[in-house]
Amino acid sequence: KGTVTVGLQLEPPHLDPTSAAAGAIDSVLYSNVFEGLTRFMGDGSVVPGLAKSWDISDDGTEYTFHLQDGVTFHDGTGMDAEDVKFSLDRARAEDSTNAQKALFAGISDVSVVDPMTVKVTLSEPNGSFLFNMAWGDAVIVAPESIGDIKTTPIGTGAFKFSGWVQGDKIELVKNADYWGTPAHLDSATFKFISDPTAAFAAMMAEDIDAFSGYPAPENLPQFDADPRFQVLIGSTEGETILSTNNKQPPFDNVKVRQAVAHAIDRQAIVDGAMFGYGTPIGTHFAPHNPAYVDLTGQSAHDPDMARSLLAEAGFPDGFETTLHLPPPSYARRGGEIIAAQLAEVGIKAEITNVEWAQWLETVFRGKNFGLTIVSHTEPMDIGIYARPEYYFQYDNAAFQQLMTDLNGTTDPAKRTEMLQQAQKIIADDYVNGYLFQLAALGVAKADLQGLWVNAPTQATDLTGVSWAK
Amino acid sequence: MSRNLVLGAILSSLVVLAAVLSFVWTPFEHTAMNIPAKLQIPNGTHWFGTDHFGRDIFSMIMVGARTSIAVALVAVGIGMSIGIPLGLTAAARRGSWLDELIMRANDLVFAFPSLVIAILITAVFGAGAINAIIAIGIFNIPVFARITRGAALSLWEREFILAARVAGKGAARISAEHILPNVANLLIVQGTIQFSLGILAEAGLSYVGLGAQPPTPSWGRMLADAQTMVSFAPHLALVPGLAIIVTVLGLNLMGDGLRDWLDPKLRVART
Amino acid sequence: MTLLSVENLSLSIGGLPILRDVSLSIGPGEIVAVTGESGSGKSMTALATMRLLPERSMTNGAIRLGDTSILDQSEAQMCTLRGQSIGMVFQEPMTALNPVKTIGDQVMETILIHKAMTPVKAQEHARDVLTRVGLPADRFPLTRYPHELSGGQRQRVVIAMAIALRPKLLIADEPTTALDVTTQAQILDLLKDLVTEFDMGLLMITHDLAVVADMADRIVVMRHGEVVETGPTRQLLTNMQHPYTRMLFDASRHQVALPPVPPPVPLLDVQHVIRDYRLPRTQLFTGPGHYRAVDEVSFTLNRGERLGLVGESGCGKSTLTRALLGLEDVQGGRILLDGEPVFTGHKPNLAVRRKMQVVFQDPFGSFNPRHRVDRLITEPFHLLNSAPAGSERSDRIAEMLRAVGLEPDDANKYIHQFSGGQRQRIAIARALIIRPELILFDEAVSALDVSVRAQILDLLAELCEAYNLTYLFISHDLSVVRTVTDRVLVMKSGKIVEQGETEAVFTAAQHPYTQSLIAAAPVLPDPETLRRSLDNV
Amino acid sequence: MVRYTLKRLLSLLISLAIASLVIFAVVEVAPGDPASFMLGINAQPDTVAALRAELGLDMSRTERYLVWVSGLIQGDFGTSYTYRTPVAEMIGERLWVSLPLALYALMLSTLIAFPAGIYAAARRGTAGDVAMMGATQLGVAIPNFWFAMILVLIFAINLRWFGAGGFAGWDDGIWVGLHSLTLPAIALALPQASILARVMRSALLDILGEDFMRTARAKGLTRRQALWRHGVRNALIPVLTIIGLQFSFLMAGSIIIEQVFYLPGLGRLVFQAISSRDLIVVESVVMLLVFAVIVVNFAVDLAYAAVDPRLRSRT
Ligand SMILES: Nc1ncnc2c1ncn2[C@@H]1O[C@H](COP(=O)(O)OP(=O)(O)OP(=O)(O)O)[C@@H](O)[C@H]1O
Ligand SMILES: Nc1ncnc2c1ncn2[C@@H]1O[C@H](COP(=O)(O)OP(=O)(O)OP(=O)(O)O)[C@@H](O)[C@H]1O
Ligand SMILES: [Mg+2]
Ligand SMILES: [Mg+2]
Repeated sequence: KGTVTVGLQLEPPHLDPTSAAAGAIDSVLYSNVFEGLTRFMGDGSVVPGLAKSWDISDDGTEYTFHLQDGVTFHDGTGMDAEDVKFSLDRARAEDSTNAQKALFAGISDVSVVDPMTVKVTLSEPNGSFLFNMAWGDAVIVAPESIGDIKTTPIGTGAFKFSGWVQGDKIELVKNADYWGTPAHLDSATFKFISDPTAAFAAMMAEDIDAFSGYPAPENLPQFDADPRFQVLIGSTEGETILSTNNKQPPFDNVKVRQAVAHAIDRQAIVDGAMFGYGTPIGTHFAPHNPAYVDLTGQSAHDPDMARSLLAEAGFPDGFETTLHLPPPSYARRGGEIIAAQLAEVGIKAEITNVEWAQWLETVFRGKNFGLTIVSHTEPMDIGIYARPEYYFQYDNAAFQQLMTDLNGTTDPAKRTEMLQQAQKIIADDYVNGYLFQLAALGVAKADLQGLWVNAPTQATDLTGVSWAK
Repeated sequence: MSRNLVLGAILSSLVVLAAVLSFVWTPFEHTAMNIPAKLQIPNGTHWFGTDHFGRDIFSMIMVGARTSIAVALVAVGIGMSIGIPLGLTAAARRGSWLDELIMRANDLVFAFPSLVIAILITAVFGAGAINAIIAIGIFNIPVFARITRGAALSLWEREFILAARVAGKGAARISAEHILPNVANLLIVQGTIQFSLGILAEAGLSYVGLGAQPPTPSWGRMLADAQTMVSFAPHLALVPGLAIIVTVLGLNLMGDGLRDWLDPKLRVART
Repeated sequence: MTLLSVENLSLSIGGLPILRDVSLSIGPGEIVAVTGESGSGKSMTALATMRLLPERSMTNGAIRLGDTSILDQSEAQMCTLRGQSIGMVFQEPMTALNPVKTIGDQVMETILIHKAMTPVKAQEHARDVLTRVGLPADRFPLTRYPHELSGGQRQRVVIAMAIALRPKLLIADEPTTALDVTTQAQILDLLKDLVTEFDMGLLMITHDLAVVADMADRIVVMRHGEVVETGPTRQLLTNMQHPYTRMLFDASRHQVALPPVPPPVPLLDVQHVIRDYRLPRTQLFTGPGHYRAVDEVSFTLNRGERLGLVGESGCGKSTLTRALLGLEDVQGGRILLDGEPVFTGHKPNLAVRRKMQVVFQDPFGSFNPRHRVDRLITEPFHLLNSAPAGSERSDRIAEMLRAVGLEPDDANKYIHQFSGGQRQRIAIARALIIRPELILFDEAVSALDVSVRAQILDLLAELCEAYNLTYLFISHDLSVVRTVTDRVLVMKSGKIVEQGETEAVFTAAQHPYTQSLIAAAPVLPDPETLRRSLDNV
Repeated sequence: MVRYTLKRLLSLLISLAIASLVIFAVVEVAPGDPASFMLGINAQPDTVAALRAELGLDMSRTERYLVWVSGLIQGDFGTSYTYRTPVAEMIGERLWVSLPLALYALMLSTLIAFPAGIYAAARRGTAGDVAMMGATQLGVAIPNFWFAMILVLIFAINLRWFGAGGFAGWDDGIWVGLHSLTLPAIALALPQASILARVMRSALLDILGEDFMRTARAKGLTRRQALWRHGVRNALIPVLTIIGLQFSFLMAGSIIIEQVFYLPGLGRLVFQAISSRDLIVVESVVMLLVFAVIVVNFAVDLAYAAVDPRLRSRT
């Protein structure tokens, strides 16, 4: 069998990974169709992509990338340094609509050395530049095909885009002229099934061969018990947190935030909302990262302590607040449980279910909320705590300084130490309620191999996938 | 009284009883979670089992009846209190521009895809019971306006109305004194039917997450929550599903029974 | 030889006895009329013969058609008899035809269902039959739909369907009750001709004794599900044995004596009244069409006078009534009551309305079924500035109920607890309660049985004495108008074509329309003259 | 007739104009911005502004309304904010699912309802009638999404006769497409069929009491012949009204069913568009649905005339 049908929960709005935040675009196209200078591997490491190697100047501000030979776009045109320059310049331009424009903010110049060599100059050293270039938003696109990229994506990957039935599926076929190790599969279909029940049914009925980012953890034991299927449990970069509006009273009082943290029973949430899948966290950091420190004990479930903290803060009878819940089930279910747990210590959280668009408007941009639950899926994103205007509005000058210093530091040991310090600061300040690290849940036919287990970025990399036997 | 009416009344009053009783007593606190005790099948302690948070389903069903009834009742109330006067006015001014305007407006509301509008309304004003009520209620207006007008039009042709006009009574007075009481039966029957449709609509809206918000239990949301667990905990979907079916069935049977009972014309055996 | 014989037929529906020991017979070419008051079981007898009785019916006795015993036939056998051996015509031509099928199809169906002919021949035959009943091919192609025909024409189609296979027996249940007198005369003639032509037996059901006397060879009088008297027409008419039969015939000829007319003082003055109905536009650039229902009508009604208005269905009688009541505006002319217009500006003149009341035709539809009698009859109090209340009100109610021959206790009943005749009395009480100067009777006795009608007419005469009534009596029934009015207007297509003293108009009509109307109306022969003519034979 | 048609057409246009205003107004006040939705939480304000400009969202509401409406008049539905494809194209594609599904469901419901209703009417009061009416009561009471869940459980997961959802497309032949629409069509058809059967039965019972049915019997037709030849066609008028209503409902009301079976239909398109604030898609689809309902009503009126000659001659 040379083909595979993969279920995904969300359908991409369009197919240009460089001009939308939708993870769904990367889920389909990352590494399969589009490639960047560097790329993520399934274990989260960053390896060479279209750049086979690079030289970094001593001051860390000049990156000279040596491109792979013989790379062609799917439309037959060759990929060279001009395309790289075009892609990077386009992303950082004034009128760019790149959703992660910040990734490119440090670039001061991109110049073509020769057709196979590009030099990128940064305004200041950036320890995570190569990491940044592995993002789906930094893939290399060609000027010739940019006009239609939203409907006909032309990349350099091992698969070519072959068709899209909107609302239903996207089809890819093997790229025979691929520069690297060719794909095992001849073709692949991504089917979009947003409804968890439908996902279960489709999987069970074997309408699809695999489901990446399976939305209903409660069904996994059934798949596990069924010899037809295998269940893939890994980690994501998603810290699921009870985001707290640090500027809105009474959450501007650290005691109150601490009370909230102690009111929460993480294990109950992981069990109740995620049916046991997920790793409890005590700070905003991914547990699989070597720099992670386990701080969960600092905010252990202790309702009595929560109540006394509330009393100390001047709320012996608790208070009322709002809890905005976006659509994913971790938020909706987790929210119900948290509301019940908060109610036990006297905090009455009124649940409002919102859609993403509304969440962005009222919570994220309007900052008009008390509490909300959301999973921050960007890798290594502790830096958001250094942005006082960020929606949870945490403003700590010491932390901000720490982050600035971190950016200028390249020594790995130093960096680890600083990162751990950062984790502790935000845990001590109880900025948000830290719940759990989102698990990467996948289901596949038993004889399908080579799928990513972890999800270092949103991607369904099929280049290494094949059928056993 | 027909079999339908009796059976329908029994089923409906069962549901109403559960709803009323829930104010003073439920076997468990309906919001109380007990996650280790989740997904129990029906047993002696939890008569209908527990849900994925370990809440007692029987208690949730009881309180959910409250939500369903309240939403449907108020929605029908909105439909009636606006629709009936509109229908009476249109009939009283039959053939005039006002009649035309009212009926056209009705057609227009009818032409809107109700579910889409309901979703829009909740998108605009936020999900919640109140907005579900408004969304369902708006689409009840033309139903009652039409049925009132239709019945009233034929009444206006009747001689007893002519007699009232000869007695010098104005249109408003005749509508209130003669027309309304004579269309009341029809409206009661339609009311029960709309009521049952309202319950279904509420369930549908809650099912897509636009109805009453947690922790207020709602049968539709219970169904939605249960969806993915049907294959290993079927009672989660069966119980609220049956609750909806029983209620709607009861109301429809009652509507049918009422129609036969209130309208002796239909009871006469036909050759 | 008898064609149909019904012997000791008893019928009960759901345990309730309807017919008891009904016996009658019909020979070929004979017309037998079954008559009697409403509910006496006439229709049930006919339906029993067709075996089309309602569910839960139980029959006893015997019905024989020639040699076949109808009651012993299976349903399948009955289906071959119906339409082939027995045809039936029902009362309501408006609803007896399927509105969505052409008349040709419906007539052909009788033929085809019995597989009597090939479809092509059936079509030809249907054409012939329709022509025979007076619907010639050039004006009435087979492709016409029922709604494109008038009532009389529809009744002809129904007759064509019934006689298409030349059944031996034709049953007609009130075939002309819903029709105008002139149309009625034509249909009756057609039936008579068909009987002679086809040598059919005709079982004709009618409550109209004048029709009975005119048509039938033999008469069967029924009452409460029993045959009370039967015999050849002339013999029965001249020598009625049963008191019920006699009562029936007396009531049909009932005459009342009205008090004399006071000297003329005009009360109602109608001048050149025009009433147009707007019709839906048919063409784009022409204005909306109008239908003139009342056309330049002028007359005066004097105080204490009883004026009649006759005319065929649809000639504009009710429309005129509504205009007189000021319920609708008129498009031309003026209507003055006591010198004041009934309609001013855009609304009725209530001061004038107070002086006028009306009694409608339908004893069932003219009362709100949800109100009690006291509330029903006091509804006109609404017109008074100070309506009587308390004991004054109950006194008035009692007085009125007594005046119309009911009991004061009846005030607490609902309308469904009264018979048709009683309801009409209540309607009169309602009209009288505010002592109006003018009462309009729109077909006030048309829906009533003859005996009840006689009582109501008596009541009218009494009330004329007691209350000095002035009224306009509208009816299509000439004999009734003749006895309760002093003067009469004859209306045709919205126009008054003739008016004058009632007796004068009836004895020497001037206008051809009046003449045809009077000629078409069947009259009950005077028993004396009949007896004499019988003696002469 | 021409005048009547013109008058109707005019009132239709006015209705559509009002509908467009209402839709636009409702959709526009919905909180949420398509641009920020698309760019997600890390987007910088200038990026969002750039995208808003690109999408034409920086125009005033009045301007946007006028652009939209004048586009509609020329048959141009605009370009989707999120998908960046012409809305007309998207709708066209979705119609290839929604329309066949609606027709399929309608056909099923008619095929079930007609015989059931006629059977019950013909055998009024018998055990068969009571059973049939009991079944329809149940059919009306069962929420269709619940029924859909059960169908999937039985026929897709356990028996595996049908796929659990999704739409196979028409490329592999009409049967493949229909096969994939069968379960959704059944789920949609069940309550509709129940309602229709009840309407059919009661309309027929009304007709059975009519004089012309007695006339038909008097001609020698058996009870059943009379029912079929004279009853059914007359009963079609109320039944047609319901069929018209149901069709409109099926076009738009299958959102939930499309969700359960992940069908790429119109309903799901609006649903997605609402959640991603793809306003122009929402507006255009709703407008189209309103238009469809009005047209269907018109068609039903025409169908009345085909059934009932009395209406044909009326102008
Ligand atoms: N379907 C029925 N079920 C029970 N009783 C009935 C039914 N139809 C008629 N009757 C009763 O049978 C009796 C005879 O009715 P029938 O119709 O024969 O009267 P009729 O002499 O034809 O009266 P009319 O002149 O009003 O037509 C009446 O008392 C009536 O109430
Ligand atoms: N609302 C209306 N619109 C149009 N035409 C009407 C309307 N009402 C009555 N007509 C027509 O006006 C004419 C007179 O009607 P009207 O009711 O006055 O007749 P009528 O003499 O009382 O008849 P009947 O004896 O049947 O009661 C009829 O041809 C009728 O069709
Ligand atoms: Mg009769
Ligand atoms: Mg009249």
